[in-house]
Parts: sequence; structure tokens; C-alpha cells
Amino acid sequence: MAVRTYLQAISDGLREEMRRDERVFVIGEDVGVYGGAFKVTQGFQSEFGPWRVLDSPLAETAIVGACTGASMMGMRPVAEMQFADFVSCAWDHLVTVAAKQHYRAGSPLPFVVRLPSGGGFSGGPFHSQNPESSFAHIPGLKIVCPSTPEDAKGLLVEAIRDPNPVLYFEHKHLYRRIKGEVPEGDWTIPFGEARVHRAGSDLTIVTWGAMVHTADEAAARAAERDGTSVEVLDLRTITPWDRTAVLSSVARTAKLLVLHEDTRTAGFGAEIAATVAEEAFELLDAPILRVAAPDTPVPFSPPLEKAFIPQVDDVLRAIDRLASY
Amino acid sequence: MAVRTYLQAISDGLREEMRRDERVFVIGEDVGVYGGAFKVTQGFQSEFGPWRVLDSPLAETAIVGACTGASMMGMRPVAEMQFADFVSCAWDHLVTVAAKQHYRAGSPLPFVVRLPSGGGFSGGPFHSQNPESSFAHIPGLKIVCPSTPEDAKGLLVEAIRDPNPVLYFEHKHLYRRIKGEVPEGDWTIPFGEARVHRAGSDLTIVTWGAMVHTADEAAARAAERDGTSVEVLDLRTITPWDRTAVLSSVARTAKLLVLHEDTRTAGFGAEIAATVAEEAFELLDAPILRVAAPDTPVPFSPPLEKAFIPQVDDVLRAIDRLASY
Amino acid sequence: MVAREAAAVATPAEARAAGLDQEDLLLIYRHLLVTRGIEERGHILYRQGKIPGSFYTGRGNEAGAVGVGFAMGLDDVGCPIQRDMGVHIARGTEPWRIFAQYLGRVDGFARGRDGNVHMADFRLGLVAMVSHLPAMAPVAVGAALAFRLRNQPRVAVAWSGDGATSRGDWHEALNFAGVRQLPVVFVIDNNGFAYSTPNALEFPSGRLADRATGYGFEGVVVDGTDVLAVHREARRAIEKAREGGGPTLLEIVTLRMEGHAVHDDAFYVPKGLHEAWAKRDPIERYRAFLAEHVPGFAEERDDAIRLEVKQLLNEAVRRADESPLPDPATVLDGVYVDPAELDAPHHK
Amino acid sequence: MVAREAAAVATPAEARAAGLDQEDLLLIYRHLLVTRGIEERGHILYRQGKIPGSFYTGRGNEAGAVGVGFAMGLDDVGCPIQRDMGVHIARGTEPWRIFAQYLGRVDGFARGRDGNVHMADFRLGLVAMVSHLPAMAPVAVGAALAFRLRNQPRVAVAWSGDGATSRGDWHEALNFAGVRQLPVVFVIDNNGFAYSTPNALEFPSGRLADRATGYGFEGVVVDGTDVLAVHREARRAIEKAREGGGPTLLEIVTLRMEGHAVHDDAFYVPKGLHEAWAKRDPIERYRAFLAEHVPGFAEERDDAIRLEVKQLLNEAVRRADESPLPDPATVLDGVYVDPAELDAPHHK
Ligand SMILES: Cc1ncc(C[n+]2csc(CCOP(=O)(O)OP(=O)(O)O)c2C)c(N)n1
Ligand SMILES: Cc1ncc(C[n+]2csc(CCOP(=O)(O)OP(=O)(O)O)c2C)c(N)n1
Ligand SMILES: [Mg+2]
Ligand SMILES: [Mg+2]
Repeated sequence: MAVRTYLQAISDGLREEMRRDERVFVIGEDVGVYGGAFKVTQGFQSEFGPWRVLDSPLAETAIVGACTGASMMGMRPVAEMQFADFVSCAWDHLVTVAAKQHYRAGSPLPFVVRLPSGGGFSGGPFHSQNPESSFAHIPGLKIVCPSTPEDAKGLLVEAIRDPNPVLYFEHKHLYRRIKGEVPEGDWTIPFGEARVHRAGSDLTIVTWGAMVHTADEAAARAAERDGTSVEVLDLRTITPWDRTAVLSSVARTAKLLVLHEDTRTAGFGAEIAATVAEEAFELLDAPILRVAAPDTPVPFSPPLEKAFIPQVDDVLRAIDRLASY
Repeated sequence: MAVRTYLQAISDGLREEMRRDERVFVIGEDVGVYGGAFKVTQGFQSEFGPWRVLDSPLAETAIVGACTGASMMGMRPVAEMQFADFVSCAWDHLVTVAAKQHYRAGSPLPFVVRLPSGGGFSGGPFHSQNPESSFAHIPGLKIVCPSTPEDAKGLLVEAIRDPNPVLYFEHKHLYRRIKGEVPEGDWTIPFGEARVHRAGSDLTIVTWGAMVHTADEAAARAAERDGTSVEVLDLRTITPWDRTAVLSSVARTAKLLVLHEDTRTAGFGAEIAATVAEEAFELLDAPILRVAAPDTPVPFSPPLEKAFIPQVDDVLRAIDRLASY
Repeated sequence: MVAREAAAVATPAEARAAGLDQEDLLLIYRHLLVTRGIEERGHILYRQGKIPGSFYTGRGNEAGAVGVGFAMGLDDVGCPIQRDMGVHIARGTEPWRIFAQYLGRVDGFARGRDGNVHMADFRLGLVAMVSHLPAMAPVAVGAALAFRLRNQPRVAVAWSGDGATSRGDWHEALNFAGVRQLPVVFVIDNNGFAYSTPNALEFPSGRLADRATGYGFEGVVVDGTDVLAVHREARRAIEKAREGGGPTLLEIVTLRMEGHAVHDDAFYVPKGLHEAWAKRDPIERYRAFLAEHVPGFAEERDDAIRLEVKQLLNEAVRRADESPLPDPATVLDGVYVDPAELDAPHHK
Repeated sequence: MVAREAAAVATPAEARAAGLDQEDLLLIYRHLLVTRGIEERGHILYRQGKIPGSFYTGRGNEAGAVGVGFAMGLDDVGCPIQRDMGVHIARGTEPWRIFAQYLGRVDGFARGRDGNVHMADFRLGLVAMVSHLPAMAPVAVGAALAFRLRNQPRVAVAWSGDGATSRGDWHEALNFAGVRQLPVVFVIDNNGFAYSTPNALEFPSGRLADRATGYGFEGVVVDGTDVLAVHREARRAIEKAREGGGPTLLEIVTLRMEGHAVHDDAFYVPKGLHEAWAKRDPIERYRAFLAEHVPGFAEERDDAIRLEVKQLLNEAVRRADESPLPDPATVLDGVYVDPAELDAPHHK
């Protein structure tokens, strides 16, 4: 196993799939000569040529629509949104055409949209969003949100091989910050299996993406401070999501905190809380808490952005509330 | 008070506001000569002329974008989507520009988008949807879902006078089916105030739109059958939503059922359930149940559509589960 | 006008030059009759309350649709829309399955999950439209991109109404196809109206086909009541695309002989237009052509074909009606793909 | 080419014919210097780590932006974009507030809620852009519709980059404005690139301005290094729109003298292009024009203006730096509108 950054792991997974399967191609703005805004496809065009690493016009519906059409014809397209935020420009295509085509017409659409998402570096309202919750409400799409290099590679390869449209949210703030061992060669992780990022017994935090690391730090501090034992469960995929893992962790801890970077109201955290409130009512010893961003656009200025994105201290406060309940 | 259909009440409210305030104008596909696909603006063009009742090209972003620009300049546009489903084509504009412009730039955008929504008549996957949950996650938009003629008028007038972008979901299946007394003349209903559609003491159903009538029928049958007393709370507006009313009803009944016509996963029902699971944990005597459509596109064929849209029997089953808990 | 205006096809020799022999000419006639016949029957079934939802026809557009559908090669792919029943027929779609679709039965192409002409037989290279117009245009471009990536001599065809050209998807599709000179043909069924909205309120004056130059390819305008002219122009455009010549924008000036849908009496259409259009019925025009040029047509072939079509449709309705309604227990099936499907033979 | 190619402005007499007296000429010069100066200072502040996020400049596009901004009337409205600092300056935006914006301070136009040039002083008729391009084009059309509905002699201006014209919003905006002949001018800052993507991969060959005919109005191409020619053409287009003549598409052929943003060294730009562009610097070009035509300019006015601008910018940076960072407790403020705001004077 080699130590790779989160970003390198994504690059590796994509490159290896392109070498393995000539149906895989990449399409997006500036993915070619430039190698993508974040350099995930750096060097790809020289290896695979200008058609398999295709610089598109600035037109997200054309990009994702091309994925639908090409995948319908048996290709395995991987689109890059320059920032996840711009997927809003392909919303109609994704929810109207891609998500519903198999149910209506039986055509598999094996494509992936890569979405550099998340905040933490003053990207402002349009370069920091986490739009996974909006799509999680749409039947027919799959949604992936890896938090570690290992998962990033394994889930990307799985996504490319999956016969459905998959939205792959890669958190920009993890790109170069998070390193870890990544299996070399063929390596996939099945969708719908949460990962125990940290085992614990007093309460459960369910989260995904960059917040896994925030939760982990909060859990470490809680343990250090007073021995509170927090389990951190990384969902890894939002659609499908691992209800069994969440319910069985809650069965042990009896307390649940749901944490996400996206805004609170009608965020995907609500679905997790609602499911547990329905299916594990008897097991709960405390209210289900949610820690999430407040209901505003992502603000630009550092003090505001810090107040917006859930911080370790915010999580610690919620841990305390639950622990002392 | 005059007895009006739900559809007439909408027409009345809009016509009266146009007479009262010359800044109000209507824009949409076929709203002019044709009077709109559902005839809500029938006769409007002869009264107000072809510019104040403006037939647009088939271009939802142009329509809603025009509302943003015109409202920024002080007008009070009311757009009609031919079907709520087509608002997906203006998603980017609504969430990226309209929802965020005031937070970022301080410009009020007093406009309304009217959205004929909902199923029940074999409209199929693209003429039956209830997209309010998707928008409920977006800070900056207001969301209205009236269930009675009285509310339909009062909330539409309120929406037109509101200084924010308002999505007004009018349920097509109520248009001509639901009649009721409607106050004549100036009549508004403030946003964020739920309405007790039926008082009860054994359990609370929180719902909105056409499902208010489904809930009411189920409640009537439950009462008749075995005296179970069900409270039906009509949220009327989703953003803002009346947490106080929901929490205080649950404080009395200790049991909650959330019902909506939209699909279940990450629907707005999850937000209500999650909020109650957090804020009223101690008050609950039973799991919070959700009854909603299954996670599929809206199917066309009558037996499938019936299996999709929550029916009185589905609600009754949930009432029984809660009542016997 | 920048776009080229296509001439009429006036003789069988001209049709022959476009690759059509006499059997083809009669087959096209049959397709026209089947197309109209299906929609007429559907209309009756709808009035009888047997078809759920609403009902649309492409009456007046049969020649436009059949003309293009007939010009497509076996491995070509198309995304026809609401007035394009003729494309399905010309490609070989089984009529009984169309009725099953209308009726919401399991043998409809959407297996009851979608209705109307929101359907396609994918094995025939056709893609089921969504309502949102013209959302399938970028999909056709994606199919063309796949062909280009694999160096396959295949072409994609994307239809749009006149009204639908106002939407962003149409622009993104044409621009992308133009930049990459992909093998795709964009067809506009310009029937003068988008629901009640006339051309003049949809786009600025001039022909839509003129926009092609802005996208780096040729625009052609053709009379949609002349099935052979439509066929010739579609064939040219398709073969040009197949040979690497890039896209074409083919504007078919066609008729909407009925309202937008069955509930619409089209009161807003200028007085006399329907009457004028009735005189230009594309099927009557073609029948007259055949009567003039095909020996024995007026005397017997015409009747024989009509009878055959009538029987076909009777049988199709009967068979469709035997198809069961879907089982409500299956409502959840098919939201996601079973991986095994991916390697099914229809998926090339 | 269908679009009209605008001639250069070579003499003060020609500028006078376009409504500019000598004071205007010098004011334009000052605007150009302030525009570039703000971005140069910003760049330094960014390198010093004082500006959060990323940083973009419009170096090379100052003349295009100032030329149009200067041509707008007092009550006109505009939606400038990422290379259009000159529009803000020409309209009278206070530089210190721009620095406060860059620095994420409460006196920035976005009050710290947004950064960069995602800002505008709405009281000057400017609308703050969003990132998503060209999402403000339909907004400008909506403003123009408001003017038309109220019969006000006002015009809206919508900017877009060359790359952004590929998106659907642009098409929907132009088509709608064309159908209704609204008082709006569409400007394209065509600097040859969208990030790393050259024109050739964004749109098929030809000039973007040629697309105007497809939308029912005139296209004009103008050299963006000639501030006076840009001004003259913008003024013509704006006054035409004001008089009911409908939209114009004005393609400004401009330069992107730096990378897409500060992190981008633009390695992908063809060799020699930056050097060639440096020789065509629009500010140098204009300075030479003034030196030739305005008595005393080279001798003293130039230096005096430069000094004045330098002091202005020093003072602006200083004042901006005094503006506080926003209080985190205010993060929730302003998501929704306080109804009282609606009748505030700036909201006309
Ligand atoms: C994006 C979108 N908006 C609105 C509609 C509703 N609608 C259905 S058909 C139609 C008119 C379409 O006109 P045109 O494209 O000319 O096709 P035609 O029906 O005339 O063949 C409209 C507005 C739609 N289907 N899609
Ligand atoms: C809808 C959308 N997609 C992607 C981006 C990311 N992006 C920012 S600027 C840019 C290039 C824009 O090119 P152009 O329109 O030519 O403007 P320029 O930057 O050259 O002035 C891109 C792709 C965006 N802002 N909006
Ligand atoms: Mg039409
Ligand atoms: Mg550019």
C-alpha cells in the first residue's frame, strides 16, 4: 500500500479505470490541457488523448446530458463539475432525465459526475456548497461522499462500474490535507456500507465527508477530557445509506448525533434522525441532535464562514449535551 | 363570503392584486390568450393587456429570471409554471440567484412563482410531482402549499406582497374538486401559521396540500370506527413552518404522524420528524411515523399511481399503529 | 434567410435518386397510415375513457416524422418527441405495444410507469422522451459523442418543437455538437405553435434554421407536407454526419392539425388556418403523388394497404387490451438497475 | 461575418461626435487607472495573505469595461461580471468599499457574505453577479422588461464572457429579449479563453456577435483595446435600445493579460500571446492617444492624474482596512427581507 493524498487517490482510481476499460472517458471544463481546476486529471490528456479527456464548453447540461447519451450507448463517462456548486445548472437534466430513465424506459445509465464540494477556505456562496442533500431526495441517483483516500479510490472505482448515475462528492478541503494508505490496483468498496471510523459506546455520531474528521477530533477531545466514548460512523454513501449500521450503533449507544456540513433544514441529517425516531424509538435515551450549518448561503468572510461550518467545538457541545442527558 | 373553488380562489386573489397594484404582472407559457393551462388567468389578458399578462417563450429560466430582474426594479411579478414539474428547469436560477441575492447583495426580490403540482389523475412522472421538499432545503425561498380555497386566496395575496421570492404550490387535484367559502376583497394569511384542520386528542397528523383532505378523511373514519381522535394540522406554509403549532399539538397528543404526497426519503416530512425528535423527545409516547410516497418517479398507470400516492387506507393503517402503541 | 430551402420532390425519379424504390414508396405510405391510424384509434380510446391522463397526436406531422425515421440507418439512434409517432412506426415499433403504452399496461414500453408517447423501443435505437422539452437534445449529442469516440459510422437524431428551441438545453446541445462536429442531426418540427403560443411570440422573426450558422453548421428548411422531400433532406443530413461532415439543423415546416392535446380546441388559432391546413394534409398529398406515379395504386394497392393497416390496428388494439395492468406491488421495481442488465444484448 | 465590425476612434473629433468632451476623455483615463490600480493593489494584498479565497483581475479588459460603463445613462442598470471592474469604477463605485469587499469586511458591498468582484453598488444601478455564468443575463432582461412595462426610458446591460455564452441561460435571455424587443444590450467580453479553454473549443468558428441575427437584432464587434470605440458602440446600442430599437449584441474583442485567477500561470496560452498582448495594452494605447491629442497631457496632466489615483488608492486601502470583519453572531442576518426595506429609496 502506498501513502496517497485524498486527491491522488481519486486520480489513481480514475486513471486505473481508464486504463482497464476503454469505455471510460472524462468530460468537463478544463479537464484536458489544464488537468482540471484541482488537477485531478493532470497528465490524463497526454496519456489518453483529447477525446477521452475532453474539454467541454462551459455548459453543465451539455456535459451531463452527454454522459446520459454516451452511457446509454454503452460508454462509461465520468464528468467533472468544476465545482460541485455548478451542478445546479444540470439539476433538471439529472432529476428529470437521468434519475428517471431507467424506471420509465429501462435504460441503464452508467455514468459518474465528480463534484468537488465543501467549504473551509473562503470560497464563498458558490464555491463551497455541499449539495448532496438536494439530490438525496431524488430516487434514481446514487450519492457518494468519501472521507479518506482509501474510500475515495474504492468508491470512485465502484461508482464507475455501477450501472446507475452516480454523484461522487469529493471534498475539496480534504484534497491535499488528508493522506493515508491506499490499496494499489483493483480496489472497490460496495455502496451502502458505513464504516466505523472510531468505535465508541456512549453515543453515536453519524456523518460523512469532511465532517468525519471534525467528528473524530471532537471525539478524541471528549475521550481525553472526561473519557466519553464516542462512536463515529462514516456513512460513505448517502444513497444508498446504511440504516442497519446506524440502527445497530444506536442500539448500543442509545444516543445519536447527526452531523453534516450542509445546511440544517431538510438536510439529509433530517432523514437519518427521522428514520431513527421511527425505527429505534424504544432504544433512545436522549433526543436526537443535529449539528449542521445554519440556514444561510455559505458566507465568504472567515469569521462568518467559521460560524457557518460546524466546528469541533460545536460538536463537542452537542456531545456534552447528549452525554449529560 | 362567496363559495369558490380552489382554482377560482387563486384566480380571484391574483386578479384583485393586479387591480390593486399596478406593479403586479403575470408571466408564463400560455397565460395570455389561452388563460393558462388550467385557466387560472382566463380573461386576464383582456382586462390587463398583453404586457401585464405576458405569454413567454417556452423557457423557464427566462421566465423566473425575468421575475428576479423585474422585481429587483420594483415590480411584483407572478410567474406561472405550466406544471410545477417544469420548475426544475429554473432550479439553478432560483437557488443560485434568487434565493441568495438578498443575503449577498441586499436586494429584495418580491416575486411569486405559481406551481400547479401534485398527482392523482395519471399525469405520469412529469406532470404530477410535488417538488416543495427540494426547495425547502434552500435558504432564501419561501414555500406555500394551500389546501383550501380560503387559504389559497389569502396565502397568494400574502405571497404577492411578501418581499421575498415565494414558491406557491397549488395542488391541481384540488382545483375544481374543493370548494369553500372565501372572504371577498382584501384577505391575507400570514406565513408560518399552521391551521388546525380538525381538532383531536389521541394523535397528531401534520400535513399540507392535498394530503390535508386525505388525512381528514382518514381521521373521520378512525373517529367513526372506534372513536380515535385525530388532530389534523395543516402547515399551509413549509418555509417558514410553524414549529410551535406542531410541538404544542404533540405536547397534547404525544403521538405524531407526518404525511406528504412527495416521496419519502429526505422529503420535508423528515425535517418535521427530526425537529420533533430533537425538541419534544420527552413528550413522545410512540415512534414518529411518516406516510409518504415511495422513492420512485410518479408512475402513470392507475394501479401504480394509487400505490404511489398515499391513500386514506395507508393513513388509517398508520393511525392504527400509533393508536395502539 | 441563410438556411437552404429544400425543393419539393415531384417525381419518382427524384425519389429514386434519394434511394427509394417503388416498394419503399409504398412502405412509406403504409407507415403514414399506421401513424395516423394509431393516433386516431388512440383518440377514440381516450374519448371512451380507456386511456388515462391526457392525449396528444401528431396529426399533420406524419410526413415529417416518417420522412426522417425512414432515412435513418439501422444502427442510428433517435430521440423523437410528442408529434413524432411516425418515427416510431418507420423504425418498426409494434403498434400493439404503443396501445399498451397508451392504456398503461405492462406491455407498454414504459410498463405503465409512463404514458402517452413518452416511450420508445430502445432495441430499435429509439430513446424515450421526457416531458421537459427539449431535454433529450443533449442526450442525442451524448450518443453522437459515443459514436465519435468509438469511430462508429452511426448518427444520432434529436427532435425538438419550435417552442422548445427557446430553452437553454437546445442551445447547449447545438453548440457542443457544433464545436466537436459530432454526427448528429437536429430536427425541428415547426408546426407554428407551442401550445397556444404562435411562432411570433416564441422567437424573433426569421427561420429557426438560420440559427445553424451560429453553431457552425448548415440549416435546411423543408416542407413537412412533402414526405419525400423530408426524407431526401434527412438522408442527406444523416449521411453527411455519418461521413464526418458534422451536424445539420433541419427545420420541418409542418402542421398541427389538431389542438395541443385532446382537451384543447385551439380557439386561438387564426381563423381559417385549420381549413387551409386540412387542404394540405400530408397524407392526402402523398396519396395523390402515388396515384399519379405508381401504376395500379389508385385502383387497388391503396385499398389493399388501407385494409391491411385497418386489420393490423384492430389486432393491435385487441392484443394491447389483453395486456394486464401493472401489479401495484411492483411500484418500486426498476428505480435502480440490476447490474446484470448492463450486459443485456440491447445495450450496445 | 454578419455582424458589423466597428471602426476605431482615431481623433478627438470622433470622440466628440460620440458625446465626449476633453474632460470626459481625461475622466475615462482616470477610470482606467483606478480600475487597474484597484486590481493591482488587490493582487498585492492577496499575495500578502490579506484577501481570503481566490483573486481574479480583468487586466486587459479595462477599456472594454470602462467604455461601456461610461456610456450608460444615470438610470440605466447593469450586471457586470468578473473582468468588469471598470464598469463599477465608471459608474462611480467607491474604491475603498471594493477593498473592503476583497478583504471580507462589513463595508464591502456583500458585508462579508460574498467576496471578490461578486459585488455591486445597487444605488448606482449595478447588480451583484453570482459565480454561475451567465446567470445574470436573464436578470438584466427582467430589468429591461420592468422598464418596458413602466414605459421608462431606461436600459439594462448584461455582460457575459465568451465561455459563458455556451450556457443555456444566455440563449434564453437573448431569445426572450429578441422576441419582445426589450431595452437591453448584451455585451460579450471575448478575451479568447474560458479559463484554459480557447475559443475554438467553446463555440464553432466565426464571431459570437454573428449569433445576434438569430435572435432578431444586430451584432457588433469592437476592438476592446480601443476604449473610445467601445464607448461609441456601447452608446449607440444603449441609445438605440432606449428609443425602442431593441437589443444589440456587442462583442468586445479583449485581452486576458493574466491567468484565469492568481493561481493560474496560463501555461496553456500559445507562446508569445502574452507578449503580443502586452504590446496592445489598452491603457497604454489610450495614453498614447491622449498624449497625441490633449495639449499638456504628456507634460503634466498624466502625472497629476496618476498621483491623484495613487493617493486615492492609498487612502482607499487604508480606509478599507479600518472596516471591521463581520461579527459571527450576524451570520443568520439577511437571508430573508425585512418588509420595511422594500420601500427604501434605493429600491426603485
Ligand atoms: C420545459 C418545459 N416547459 C413546459 C412544458 C409544457 N409544454 C408541453 S408541450 C408545450 C408546447 C411545446 O411546443 P413545441 O416545442 O412547439 O412543440 P409542439 O407541441 O408544438 O409540437 C409546452 C409548453 C414542457 N413540456 N417542457
Ligand atoms: C455555470 C458555471 N460553470 C463553471 C464556472 C467556473 N468558471 C468560472 S470562470 C470560468 C471561465 C469563464 O470564461 P468566460 O466566460 O470566457 O469568462 P472569462 O473568465 O474569460 O472572463 C469558469 C469555467 C462558472 N463560473 N459557472
Ligand atoms: Mg410547435
Ligand atoms: Mg473569456
